[in-house]
This record gives sequence, structure tokens and C-alpha cells, in this order.
Amino acid sequence: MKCAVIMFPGSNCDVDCYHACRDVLGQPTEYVFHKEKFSSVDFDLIVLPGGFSYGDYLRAGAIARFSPAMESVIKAAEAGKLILGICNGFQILLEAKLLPGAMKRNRDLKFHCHDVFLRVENNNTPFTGLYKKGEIIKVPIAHGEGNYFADRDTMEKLKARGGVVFTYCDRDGNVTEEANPNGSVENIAGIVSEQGNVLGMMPHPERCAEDILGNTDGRRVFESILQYVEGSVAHGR
Amino acid sequence: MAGRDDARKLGLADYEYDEIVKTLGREPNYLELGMYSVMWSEHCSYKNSKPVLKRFPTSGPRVLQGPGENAGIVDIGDNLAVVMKVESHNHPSAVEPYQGAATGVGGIIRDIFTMGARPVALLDSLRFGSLDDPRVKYLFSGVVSGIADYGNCMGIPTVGGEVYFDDSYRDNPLVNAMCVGIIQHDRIVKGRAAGVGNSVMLVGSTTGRDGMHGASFASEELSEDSVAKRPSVQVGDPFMEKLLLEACLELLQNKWVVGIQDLGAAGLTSSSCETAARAGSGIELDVALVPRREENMTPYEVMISESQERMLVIVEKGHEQDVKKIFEKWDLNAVKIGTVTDDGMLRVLENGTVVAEVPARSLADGAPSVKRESRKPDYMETLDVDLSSIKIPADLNDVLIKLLSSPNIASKAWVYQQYDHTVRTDTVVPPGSDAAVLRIKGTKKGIALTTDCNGYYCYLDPYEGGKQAVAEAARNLVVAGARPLAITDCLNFGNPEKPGVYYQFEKCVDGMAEAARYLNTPVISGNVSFYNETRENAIYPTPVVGMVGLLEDVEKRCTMAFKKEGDVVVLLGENTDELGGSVYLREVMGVKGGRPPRLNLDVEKRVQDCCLKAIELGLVHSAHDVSEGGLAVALAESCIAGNTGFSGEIETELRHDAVLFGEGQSRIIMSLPEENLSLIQKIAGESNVNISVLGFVKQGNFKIEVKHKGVNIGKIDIPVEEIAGIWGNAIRWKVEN
Amino acid sequence: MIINARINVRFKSGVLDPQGTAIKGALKHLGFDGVEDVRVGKLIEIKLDAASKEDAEGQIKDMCEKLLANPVIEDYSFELS
Amino acid sequence: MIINARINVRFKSGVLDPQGTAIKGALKHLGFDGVEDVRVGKLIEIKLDAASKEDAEGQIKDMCEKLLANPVIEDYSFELS
Ligand SMILES: Nc1ncnc2c1ncn2[C@@H]1O[C@H](COP(=O)(O)OP(=O)(O)O)[C@@H](O)[C@H]1O
Ligand SMILES: [Mg+2]
Repeated sequence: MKCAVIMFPGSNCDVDCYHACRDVLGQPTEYVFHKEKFSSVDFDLIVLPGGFSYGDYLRAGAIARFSPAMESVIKAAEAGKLILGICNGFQILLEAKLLPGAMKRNRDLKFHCHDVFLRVENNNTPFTGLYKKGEIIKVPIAHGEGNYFADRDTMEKLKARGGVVFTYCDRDGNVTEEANPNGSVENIAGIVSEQGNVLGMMPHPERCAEDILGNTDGRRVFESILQYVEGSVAHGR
Repeated sequence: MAGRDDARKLGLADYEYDEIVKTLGREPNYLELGMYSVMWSEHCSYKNSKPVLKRFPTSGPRVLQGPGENAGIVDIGDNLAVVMKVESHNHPSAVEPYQGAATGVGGIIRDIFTMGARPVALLDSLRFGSLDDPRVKYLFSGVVSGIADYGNCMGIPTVGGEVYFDDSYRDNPLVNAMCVGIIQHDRIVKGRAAGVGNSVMLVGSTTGRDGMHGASFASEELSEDSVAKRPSVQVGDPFMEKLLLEACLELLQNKWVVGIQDLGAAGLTSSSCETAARAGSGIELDVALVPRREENMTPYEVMISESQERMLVIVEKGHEQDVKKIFEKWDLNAVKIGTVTDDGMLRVLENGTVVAEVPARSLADGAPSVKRESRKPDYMETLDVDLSSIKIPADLNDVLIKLLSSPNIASKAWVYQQYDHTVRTDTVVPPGSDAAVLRIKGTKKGIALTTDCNGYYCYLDPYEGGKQAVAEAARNLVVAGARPLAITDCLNFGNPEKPGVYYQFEKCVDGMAEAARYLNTPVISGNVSFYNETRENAIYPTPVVGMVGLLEDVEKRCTMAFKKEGDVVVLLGENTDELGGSVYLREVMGVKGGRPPRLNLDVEKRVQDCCLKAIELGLVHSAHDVSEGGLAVALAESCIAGNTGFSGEIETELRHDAVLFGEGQSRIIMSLPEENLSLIQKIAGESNVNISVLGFVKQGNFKIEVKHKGVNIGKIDIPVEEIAGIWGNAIRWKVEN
Repeated sequence: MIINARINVRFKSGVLDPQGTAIKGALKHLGFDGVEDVRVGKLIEIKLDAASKEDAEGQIKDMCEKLLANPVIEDYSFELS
Repeated sequence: MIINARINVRFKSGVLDPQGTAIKGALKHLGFDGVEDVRVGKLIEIKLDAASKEDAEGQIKDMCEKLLANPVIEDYSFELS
């Protein structure tokens, strides 16, 4: 599986995603600088990493979405390639309209860095195939603007098609107000596009993919992708 | 020409003015005088502290760079080294907490990547007044979010620090930021302007009028008109700094880079004269070439502006375009503003006309140092407390609850959860334990980091307090399984012109120096911040110690959390009857005074060595040092961290409040499987360290009984869930109500 | 000609404004009991060299739609001078 | 009576405005070459129940000084309606 990690100015989880793809997963991985374009045949997985592209000035992700690399990302998405946006990457995907909705500042206006529990709402995606539906996993968050918003209409459609992939829950899996760290509509932590090939999530699976980090719950996001891609190759898709 | 009156207005003493005239052989002009005034301010020149700082041990087999450069460097093997430095941003934060703290973080990060190192961690050591004061809440929240927003945006995890609350810091909070970087030995760069004819380039942000006279501002007492001195506060741009970091690290891969220096306090003046002085060369620059963001700036303003996110780069002649190319990639400015000369002068031109010309070395290092008078302050004569008159409370549960809800002991999660501490995926022990541990990818190694200082101890006894700060920092690394390597320090004191303050300063340094020598942790970098006082009062002497330790095998790291039911809990070291300086005596009993606990360095060293050995042999499941709040609090913290209970018993001849809540030094609690007990006892015996069994890790309550000759004289018994809630939420509750 | 544009970007009604809510709470806490609602938006001031006022208007509108406001959650308005 | 206040909080001139700089860059990148300067401030809209317009004016001023603006780096202005 060929992986790309896009480096926007201000990205800072680019090194972590690169490490997860290359060292943890053992797959060939390249950085793509935001000023470069690429062809959608070059990669199987394109990761938009976390960080503060353009300082998160104006709105998180708002300026980054105009970069040349994003033009290629949009084409790759149309071509069905897998796109994984984590944290700031998710915000960029929203601004680029590859995913519906928008992000606001956390309800309490504070940056939150701690573990949260997530319920896997949809395991029928290329990104979550190795989880069980309804499984509860622990993944760290680190963001100040993870307060997901979509209007009622959009929400209805999103839910109807199984677009909600992860929700914030408590350790027993209850999706409660207290378990919502940032005020997201219906505790949304991650969503997938209609075609199923673009996933955005605020929590950081790359930060819990190795034993030494004390938690490997996030590793299966990457392993699911790998399995899916290798499966697709095997089936000649 | 500028005369004595101008000099005085700029904060220069008459003898300093005379010295300038002598050096130049003429009267300075106003620009020259302005440059002298910032460079010879306490903040830049260390004129009040230099002779005393010489008392620190600064060398050792692992020291690759001691004090004098932008940051210190210590070897950790495998061709790798740790670069570190701490710096204060106290006065700016008192006026504009958010930007003041943010730009403090920005400044310290630049000090690290200036050396060519990749910054990998931040720590912050903070002091505020009481959280009952609304203005303190404002300062506290503002400082924390300023640090968070800057560090988080940079993608450098903030992995540790400390926060204390005491009235002495009410008007003058302390905001000290520490940054740690990793570098390969052969990549170390220095701030030197060598090679006649080489180009001096300014890179990064544009220059504006912000932050004029920041260095002087840091070198005087805070007063009402401090607020009026607004231009001294800068606005930070962490995004710009992130680009600058990446661009500089890319630049520094090249052999044709001669030197690099960040523009901190005193801006272009300090960076140019310091790089020239270090290399024994001179620099000629033209202010007209400096990219600006404001119109009509005078040479004076350009030379002393403290606009953030700028660096001075010295490159071999002919490589200017190469520099520009790298910076363009990152959408940054890079402009040649001058050249290296051989005449030792800093020559400032404006459109080709000389507007200032002074010897670089005299600016950088020429401030006449002052020998300040030092006298033991009167208050120290009246600190004695008659302990026999203090009745031991009957309800010890209540005492424990009061201690755990004191913001000085309560969990600091409200603070560090606003900091991204997991970015870079190296944080293997996150904040919340005694020291943070980072792995170093590509090796088996890890480094442990901490900052420590008990200002109240230093107030009660500056010498013991200084010693204790170093010892506690080392102890915090040791319980994490690391061998302490080196110190960076931030010495925060009041007005050094007052003999009592100077006494505190000297004694703290002496105490720190002695401990540093004994524990083999040389001081490799640091910062002095004087004038931390307002008309009414000075801060407690607060010499913050930042320390780094090395784990040869990061898998051997240890945390303070009790991990396994049935584990036996032991105490290394000895209980004492000391109560002076304790949080218990001051905050629960309302008694200020007493002597802080004594520290015997020989005992300390043996306890630390024994603990480290036990951890390295893999014998223990947890280790935690006893500090604020004493043994009972330390045990409770290990319970809370491990979400488990404890049941134990102590037989003693001493006052039982001293045993439970006294802060006697050189004590560590460890939990271990019972089958390892005899081995640990043997190791302790060989190291001549006292070891005693305190009890067992056990589900349910936190329970401890103190007995004298078998008779129960005091008891704590309380559900861990209850104390966890109190300890965990105390600060949040105070700030948000 | 140089045109100064003053753009206001606000959350759409119906979109909860976390900053506004926080400021309202803080103001009440400070004793401003009469505060009934607080909304926080952005003020963006642009100095633009344009051919004419109409040209400027068109450009600013364009900027708002492309970048300055996110139509999913925000409305904008502007004045030129 | 209900008063609507519209408060603008801006960085003082001379204070670096990183957001403004970044937005200016982005607008240029999008082809808006005429953009000469961008400054970003806050727009705070407050609905206030006050005894009179004068009372409201006093209160809003107070709020700005106590909470909404930091005089060290920011200026404010407001309109009531
Ligand atoms: N300002 C801060 N920033 C980051 N972490 C902090 C801060 N203050 C405290 N911590 C973390 O909270 C934990 C407890 O701190 P402290 O009580 O000072 O520990 P100790 O007494 O062992 O020195 C440590 O892990 C420390 O790093
Ligand atoms: Mg400790």
C-alpha cells in the first residue's frame, strides 16, 4: 500500500502519521508538500495530518484547502482513493467540502488533550473493518476546535447513510452529554463520505498505535485500511 | 550626542555612562546609548548575578556546551545530545497574560532550534497569587491558554511543569518556560559571526515597533505605569515560528551556514553584537535593509525592536541565494542586511551613512558587574515556631482532604490537559507522574524531564531551599527510572539592590551549587530574573530547576501509580519530625514559619541510587517521591493514579502529624511484588538506606494507621474514589467558580 | 482607488456560539445582569486597491464567499468606504 | 429597554496581527491582487436590558474595559441601536 502524508504549512502530526504508516504499518510512505500536485494513481492512501495549517487563522482548515496539493486530494477522492483526515486534516476536509458540516471552537473554549472513549458506529468502511460494530475504544484527542456542527437536514442524511463512524461515549459505551468533550452535534467524533472513501476524525489513532504508548486501540484504523487496500488489489478492484 | 541625563532616563547609572564614554573615547549618540541601555540592562547583561553564577558547577564528562551559548547541551550517547534552556517571561505575563506567556514560549523554542536541535518537549513552571482573587484567575487562565496556544500550534508537546499559588506572587506571577531539543553531535551550530566578508541575513518575520525596551522592562520593578508601557508586550505568531523552525532546521543542514542566533530581548542589537563578540569579529549592517511592517521607523526603533519570530543568520559569502531559496519554500523573508568585519565593531548604517559604531564586545560583555550588598533579611530571625504548642487535629481524614484540595497539591490536570502533550508520539510517561518520559525513536533510550522548586522553603531558608530544589528534581527523575544528567535553571528573585534579596539569591545559588555538585548534575544553561516585586512585596525567592535524566532502556521506565493489588509498599529513607515549611503547617494549621526540612545530600544520594537500582533491575511496579503534603499525600497520589486502595500501618516514636504530613526529605515510596521484598531489602542494606514496609496495595479505601508501641495514635480511612474526586477537581472548581 | 472594506462575519442564527455563551456567563458573573444575549463574530478590515466601488464590491463579495465566511455556519455583511 | 450594542475590538495599530497577515496571503494567492492590508478583529454583539441609552453606554464601556478588550494591545469602539 502506497501512502502519502500531506504537509501543509503548520501541520505538525505529519511526522506521526508518517511514522504510523511507514514504521508501524511497514508500508511505503511519502510526504507531499502542499505546493506540489500529485496524480491519484501514485497513492492508495492519502493522510491529511493534524496540526495548525496556516495557524488555524480565520477558521481551522480554511486556508489550507486552497493549496495545490488539495486539488490533487480532491481528484484522488473523486477517483475513489482512500483519504484519511485526522484532526486538522478533518477540518480541512470539511472546508474543502469533501465531508459535510463545519467545525467550531470547543464548547468550553479550551484545548482538550486527553483520552476519550469512542463507539464504533459503522465498521463497514475501509477504515474500520477490523473493529466490531458498537465496540468501545480509547483514543486520545488534542484539539481546540472539534465542535462538529451540521444542520438538521444534513444530520438526517448523514445518519441515514451510516455516515457517522465514531461517537464520543463513556467507558461503558453510553453516548452522553458528559462524554462529549467539545460540544459536537450528537457526539460526533468521525464521519465518512457518501462514497465511503473519505474519513475525517478528530481523535488521533496514530497516537495510540504502539505498545510503548500504552494503548494500541488506534492501530486497527491503519490495519483496516491496509486490509481493505490489499483486498481490493486481490479482487482486482 | 547624548549625555548623562539621557543615560539616566534610559536606566543607565552614571558610572555606566562614564564607562561607555571611556570605551568609545567620546560621548555616545542617542542610538548608541539606547543600544547600551538595553544590552547593559540586567536582563541582557547579568551584571548583578554574573559573579555569583560562577559558583555553579558547569562542566562534566557529558557536557558538550555549558552556559554562554543560546542553550546548554548534554551528551546522551549514540551520537545524540539533549539541548535545553529555561527562560522567564514574568513581567510581560503580568501585563498581558496570554501574549506574555505565549511569546515566552516562542522565545525559548527559538533558543533551542538556534543550536540546530529539533525541539521535542516544553515544560512550564508557574507561580500565581491565591485563586480566590479574580485577577489571579484571569492571569492564571490567560497564561495557561497562552502557553497552550503557542506550544500546541508548534507541535511541541508540553510534557511537564509545576504550578504554585501563594500571595507573594499575586502582583508578580512567574512564568518560566523550558524547552528541550535533541540533536546529533555533528549538527551542533553556534551563534557566531565568523569569517570576514560573510553575509549577515535577517530571516523570518518583519520588524515593527512592538516590544520596544522589553529587556529594560524585565529589569525593573512592576508598578502602575507598567501597564502604560504597553509596547513592551508583543503578539506571538506561532504559525510563523513553526515555519521558521522548519526553515532553519533545513538551512542548518548546510555546511556554509556559519552561525545563527535568535532575536530575543534587545532584538537586532543583541543578536548582532553577541554573534560578533563570540567570534571576536565585527558586524556592519544597514537598518534600511530590514523588512518592516511599520512606516517611518527610526534606526533606534529598528535596532531595539523585539518583534518576535526573527533570526539572524551568518552564511558564507555567495550563499545568500541558497538561503533565500530555502526560506521562500516556507514563504518566509530572508534578507541580507550586513557583513562580517574584522574590526570588532558593531557598525550600524542607515542608507549607507554610519549612525552608530561601538565595539561589539563592550556592548555584549562590557557591562560593569556590580557587587551587591548581601545581608540576611530580618524576617529570617523570626521564623521559629514552637511545635509543642500546636495541637494535632483529631480528624486526620479531614486534614488529608484539606491537603488534597489545596491547589498546591491538587491535580494539575486542568492545566496540562490544555497542552498537547502527546503530539510527536514520544511521550511514554505523560504529565501527572513525577517526571515525564519521552522515548527517542530509533534508539532504546528515553529521557526524563522535570522542573522543581519550592519557593516557600527558599524563603524560610534560601540555602536549604536551593539544595532541596536540585535534590527534588533529581529525585523526580530517579523515580521515573532515569539517571539525572544536567540542570537548566531560572532564578527568579526580587530587587537585587536590596541586601536581603541579594542574600536570598546568593544563598539559593550556593545551596543549588552544592547539591548539583554532589548529585553530578552540572548547570548547563539558565536565566536570571530579578526585580520580581511590586511596591508592597517581593516574591519568594524561586530558583526553578529544570532537569533532564537519561534512561538507557526506556522500557524500564517507572511511574507513581500503584499497579497491582497485593503489592507490598515500602518506604526508602526515614521519617522525621519536621513540620516547618509544610503545606500542612501553613495551609491547614495556619502557621507560617518554621525551618524547612533539612536535606542531607549523602543520604539523598544513597536513597536515589538505591531506588534507581531497584527500578533498573525491574523489581518494582511503582515509585514516587514524598514531597508537598508528606507521606500521606504521596501514598494517596499513588492510589489515585492507580485507581486502587492501600492499607498500611506505621509504628513510630514521632509526632504522628509529622510522620503523615511532614515533608522530611529523601523519602521514596515504592510498590513491588512481595517476592521481591527481600531482594530490595538487601539492596537497601548494601546502600545503607533505611527501608520499611508501610503496607499493601488493596482495593477499596486509602487506609493508614499510625501506632506508638502498638497503640493506635492516629488513623486515616477514606474511600479512594472520594479523594480522587476532590484532588482531581480542586483547581477546576476554584478557577471556574 | 483605495477602498476600505469592513466585513462582519457572524454565526447563522440557530448555530450555537460557544464564545458568545462564555462571554455572556463572564459578564453576568461581573454583575452585568441586564445582558440578555452575546454573539461573537469576526471583524475583517480590508484595504483594497480596486478599479471602482462596484469592482471592490464584487471582489469583497467574492472573498467572503470563497474564503472569509463558511456558509455552513456563517453569514456575512460588509460596508465599503 | 432593550439595547443592541455592536462592539468592535481591534489590535492597536503597530501591534502585529498574525491572522490578518495570513488571510492577506491567502487572498493574494486566490488572485485578489489589489489587497493591500488585512486586519482581523472581533465583532461582539450584545443585547442588553438597560434603564436608558446612557445607562447602556456606560455599561458597555465598562464591559469593554473590564473584559472584552485588553487595553494593553487592543482598542475598542461601539455603536448602540
Ligand atoms: N504547569 C504545568 N504544566 C504541565 N504539567 C504540569 C504543570 N504543573 C504540574 N504539572 C504536572 O503535574 C504533575 C504533578 O506536578 P507536581 O505536583 O509539581 O509534581 P512533583 O511534586 O512530583 O514535582 C507532574 O507530572 C507535572 O509535570
Ligand atoms: Mg514528585
